[in-house]
Amino acid sequence: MSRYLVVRVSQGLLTLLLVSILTFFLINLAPGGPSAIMNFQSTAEQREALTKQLGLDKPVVQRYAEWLGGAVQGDLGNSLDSKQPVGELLAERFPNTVILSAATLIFTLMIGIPLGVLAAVKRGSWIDRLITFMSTFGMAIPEFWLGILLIIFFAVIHPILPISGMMTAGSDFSLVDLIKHLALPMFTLSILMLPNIVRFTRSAMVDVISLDYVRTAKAKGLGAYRVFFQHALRNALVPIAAIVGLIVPILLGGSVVVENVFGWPGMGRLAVQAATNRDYTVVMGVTILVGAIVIVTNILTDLIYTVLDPRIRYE
Amino acid sequence: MSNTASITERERISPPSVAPGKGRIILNVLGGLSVVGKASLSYLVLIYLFVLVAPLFLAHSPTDTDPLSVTLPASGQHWLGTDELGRDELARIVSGGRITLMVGLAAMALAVVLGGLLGSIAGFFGGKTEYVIMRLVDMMLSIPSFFLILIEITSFGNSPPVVIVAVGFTYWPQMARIVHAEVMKWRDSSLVEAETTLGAGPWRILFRHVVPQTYSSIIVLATLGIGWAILAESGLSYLGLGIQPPLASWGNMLQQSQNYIWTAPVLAVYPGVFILLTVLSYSLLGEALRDVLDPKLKR
Amino acid sequence: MGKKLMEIRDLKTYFQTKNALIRAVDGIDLDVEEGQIVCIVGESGSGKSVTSLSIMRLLPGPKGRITSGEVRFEGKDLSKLSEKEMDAVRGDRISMIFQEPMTALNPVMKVGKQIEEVLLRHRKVTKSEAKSKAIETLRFVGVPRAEHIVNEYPHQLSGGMRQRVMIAMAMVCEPRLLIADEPTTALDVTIQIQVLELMKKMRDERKTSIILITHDLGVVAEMADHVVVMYAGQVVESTGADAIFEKPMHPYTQALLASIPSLEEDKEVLYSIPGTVPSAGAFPKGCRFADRCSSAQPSCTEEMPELREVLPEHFVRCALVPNGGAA
Amino acid sequence: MSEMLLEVKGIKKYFPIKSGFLRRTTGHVKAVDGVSFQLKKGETLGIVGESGCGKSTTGRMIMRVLEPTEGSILFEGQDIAKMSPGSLRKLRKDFQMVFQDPYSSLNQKMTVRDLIAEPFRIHNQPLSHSEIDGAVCRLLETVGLRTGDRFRHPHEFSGGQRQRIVIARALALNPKLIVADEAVSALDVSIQSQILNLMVDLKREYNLSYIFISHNLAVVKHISDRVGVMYLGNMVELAPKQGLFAQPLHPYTEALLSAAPEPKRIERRERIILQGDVPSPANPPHGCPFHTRCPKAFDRCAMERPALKEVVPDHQVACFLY
Repeated sequence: MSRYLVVRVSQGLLTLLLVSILTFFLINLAPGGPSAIMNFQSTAEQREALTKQLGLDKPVVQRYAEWLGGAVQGDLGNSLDSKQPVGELLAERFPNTVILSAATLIFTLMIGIPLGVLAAVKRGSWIDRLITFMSTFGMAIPEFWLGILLIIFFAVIHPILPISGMMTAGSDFSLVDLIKHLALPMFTLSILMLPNIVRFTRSAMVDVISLDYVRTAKAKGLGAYRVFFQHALRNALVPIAAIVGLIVPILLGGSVVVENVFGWPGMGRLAVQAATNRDYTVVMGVTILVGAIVIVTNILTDLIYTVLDPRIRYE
Repeated sequence: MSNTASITERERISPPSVAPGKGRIILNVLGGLSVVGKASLSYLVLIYLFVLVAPLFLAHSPTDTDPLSVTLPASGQHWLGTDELGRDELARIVSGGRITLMVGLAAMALAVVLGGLLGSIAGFFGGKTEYVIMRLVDMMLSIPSFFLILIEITSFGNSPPVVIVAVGFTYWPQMARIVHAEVMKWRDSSLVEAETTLGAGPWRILFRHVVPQTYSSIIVLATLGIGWAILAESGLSYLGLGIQPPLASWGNMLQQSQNYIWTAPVLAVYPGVFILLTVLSYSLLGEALRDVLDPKLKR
Repeated sequence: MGKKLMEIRDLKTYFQTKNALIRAVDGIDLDVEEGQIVCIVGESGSGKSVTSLSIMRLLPGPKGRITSGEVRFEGKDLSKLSEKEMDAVRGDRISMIFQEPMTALNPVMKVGKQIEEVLLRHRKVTKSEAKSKAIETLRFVGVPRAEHIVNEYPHQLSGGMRQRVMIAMAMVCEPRLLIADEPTTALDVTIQIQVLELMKKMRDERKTSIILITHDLGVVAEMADHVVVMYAGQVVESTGADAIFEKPMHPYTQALLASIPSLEEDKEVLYSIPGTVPSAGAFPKGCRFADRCSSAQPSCTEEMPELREVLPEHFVRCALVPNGGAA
Repeated sequence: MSEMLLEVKGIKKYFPIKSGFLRRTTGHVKAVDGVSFQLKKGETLGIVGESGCGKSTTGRMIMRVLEPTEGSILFEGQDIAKMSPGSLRKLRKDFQMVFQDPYSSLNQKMTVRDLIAEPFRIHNQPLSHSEIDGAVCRLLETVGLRTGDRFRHPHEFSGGQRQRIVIARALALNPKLIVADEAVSALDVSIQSQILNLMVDLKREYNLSYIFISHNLAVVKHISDRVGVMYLGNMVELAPKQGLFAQPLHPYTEALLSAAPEPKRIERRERIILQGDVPSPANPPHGCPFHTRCPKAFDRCAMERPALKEVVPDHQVACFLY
């Protein structure tokens, strides 16, 4: 088991290394440069000096080696724009993204899994068709547009909820204030997440319900309740656990847009700003962090598997 | 003739038929679509026709600004009103639609070709080839798609071709993963063994016999994927990273409209409705196609 | 002649699909005596499996249902019981084993627990009593190291062992009737004979009646006291096992026996039945075997023959077999 | 003595068991562990055994769908075991295969006509469109299908009819050898006899030789001239069918025959019921592979493996009792 973990973690680190190589070379081999340099007002000499100062005149491979050397010691370099260390920027923004994402994840799992199970059990009925159609519909809504509509509704028509930021400027921290600010972004992100969760759960459950051992359990006279919870749902838990691994990337991607719509000061906003300014050290930092989260989630999902399914044993 | 071979198979198979052509098969598939599927397909055909043909008839150019008639409400002159620079909203919707819809199609075409090719090669040949391709896929999948597009846009700018490549390049790993899994199921199948024993070479077996088995999955996934690509493009453009003004796209129209929600909230509605309807139609069409092409999956 | 344990009369199970009404089981009669092994034999599509699922009321989903008929067992009509009452019968009075022992066992539950839960459901026993009973039953079915096996998961056992576990699970409450649906089809011959012997032991020592569903006439010859031959949803011949093999009367039974190669005798050419089974959505009007039957007359396609008692205890559904059976 | 068509000498197939991140080989599944036999022209050799005995793997190696780990396969004197894929491809028209599940061995997207024409196309035979069509129709008639159905797809046919399509394809290139791997096992008994009879007729008509692989003893007995019995990757007995079925020598063959249920109500000779399961081919027992279940095993059986030797004329057995 522990050997498996070591293997899995080293595999994850390898993937992360590949991610960093891909990202770094994509950014640096592309024409143009960071906006800090490409500023139109600066003279050619100024640009050259800045390029030298930032070390951009060195060969790409050497720069990558230097970046990697720093990264393994926890130094992701400095932002080209604000000159702040990237690590510091991430530490500042990351918790905000976690608040938004975790709240959404808990909320949507609590609603989505029962809905998915219900749809699977009532497969073919009008309830199932309604739930399935609603999730198709939910997936088709552009989340930024939904955000704008919510803003119009709650700011222009009925101004009852704040539409931007995490806290009311100038006031002290209060939980109520945070929840009020959280309401709209969380709702928007939930509309993106729910359909995914409902669908994954439904198809996992449908697979299990039609299996032979559920029929065996019925043939034993166990009664509908025990057949459902002890035999069907218990087995469906394995693929349902996989959902978390599948939706975390969707969640992180979705939060980029939502954070920008509602001015939520998280990583997604940071990423877009950095991309706009071609602030590549920050882009690198965000990508590595996000990649690491996804990889860790995948490893955790695999570990949950071993607990839930005795057939899976990692050597 | 021997006694057994001459036993006529009396199973009721209807009288001799002729070989069905490709066109016939397509018609059969489309005819078998559910009502929802047919409605979605009709909407999509209409919207593509609309954005392609409408400019020939529209009175206004999507780029002509008019400082004297900004954010006008809908009227006989401007059917959907005008935007913050006085441009005709309908003309903008049409020209933005062209970009958005084409980006969606082209990006998916790229993803299908790249993902289908690499996925089927990995799935069929196995071994080191498979290992390398699938590690690459894993890596791509461990960066959430939106961040991947961000990186690509950061690197190569945001002209429409780059946006197409960026979006398509992000979707190919998903395509490759599905095709890989599908093709792998056939790797040790008796279908492959049967063709091998007849003397067919590996490439012939792969492309003539195995890949066609995955067409239904690819078609369904691609249909759903076009919707996803449209969403991705509009999201990017909304963030100011995709299609840049003065070119219109449904996404960047929404970005500008957000600044005018107090004065002209209706501008934020039109492009969104079109995106929603289009993506929804692609999803419903995809699901309807799946029911026809792969009835096993219908539950 | 023994006491009747189960009497099935005119059982019909239809499946409604989008395009057709599938008459999977179309009016069958079947009696099971106490301590008797009744074999239902037929090819795929004959309705033999649907019969067993109908008795147990385990038909899949809303599509399939018992349209008419009755299944009398211990004074009750099973087809009329509520779901709750039926649950009290399943696993306790009647139990069932299936073809695929791999998929029929819950993969994430220990073998012992799967046996114990039957006891806990139907008997007033403590957990430890249930456990020792489970171990005892596993020993009875010939599972070595039973006290270890109870703590293992199904995937850790071989195919033959899994089927023994299924049998242990089915007999732990000492049911009056065991329904076995192709229990040995997935097993190798040397394992098959072990399982068949075990089922005989169960009948001999526990007096359990068995309905054994199979396509294999060899298994029938090995096991049966009474044989019911099914074709296209109907019983075509029903009689004692010796009579079926020594003087089969229905042309289908005769053809079936003539078409199997044998280990004991050399057949130069096998008889082959032309054509295929008619589809259950579109049965012909007359005898369902008529268009494959070598002795069919024009009248056979006109009218459906009745299942008649042509000799004492020998029922045949064929218009061409005269009463007395000397055809 | 007639001409030799196929000579199999000591073929083995070891599948590596890989585990861990680096996919290191940690052991081998010895699916086939040294099997030899010969097949004369016009002869039918049956191979029987239970699941996992290596009978299918043996068939697949002869077809070179699998590459043997060791040993040689001489087809008309040419060793196909080590032949390159390119030169092998030209030779393939001489030996064809019929599979257990005709549904999955046929490309469902193609019409029957295209499926049967495929062998001609693969081997670049210079035939015109109508010549191919004529050949397809002739083949369909030969296997008892209606030529009018040639534009249909496989899913429109019943199981037995699909197996006829597979046979038609195999016949297209006039092969000398057909390996049938559980060719009738998935079929209902009434259909099974149709296909068996067809194969017997075709053998006569086309001068074929068969290797007929099945777990069903009665079927093998019916169709074969000689029969080989396999257990755990080894050929344990090989003899003309009369000898083998009337007087089996190997204790395993004896047990297998006595376990097979006969569709007859007769008092049988005493039944031998083997205990336990077949050992895993990943970890086969030392010595004779059967000694762990053999009712007649003695000390030597656990020590060394008996070789297949002729103890009665033409009757070979691998057992220390003889």
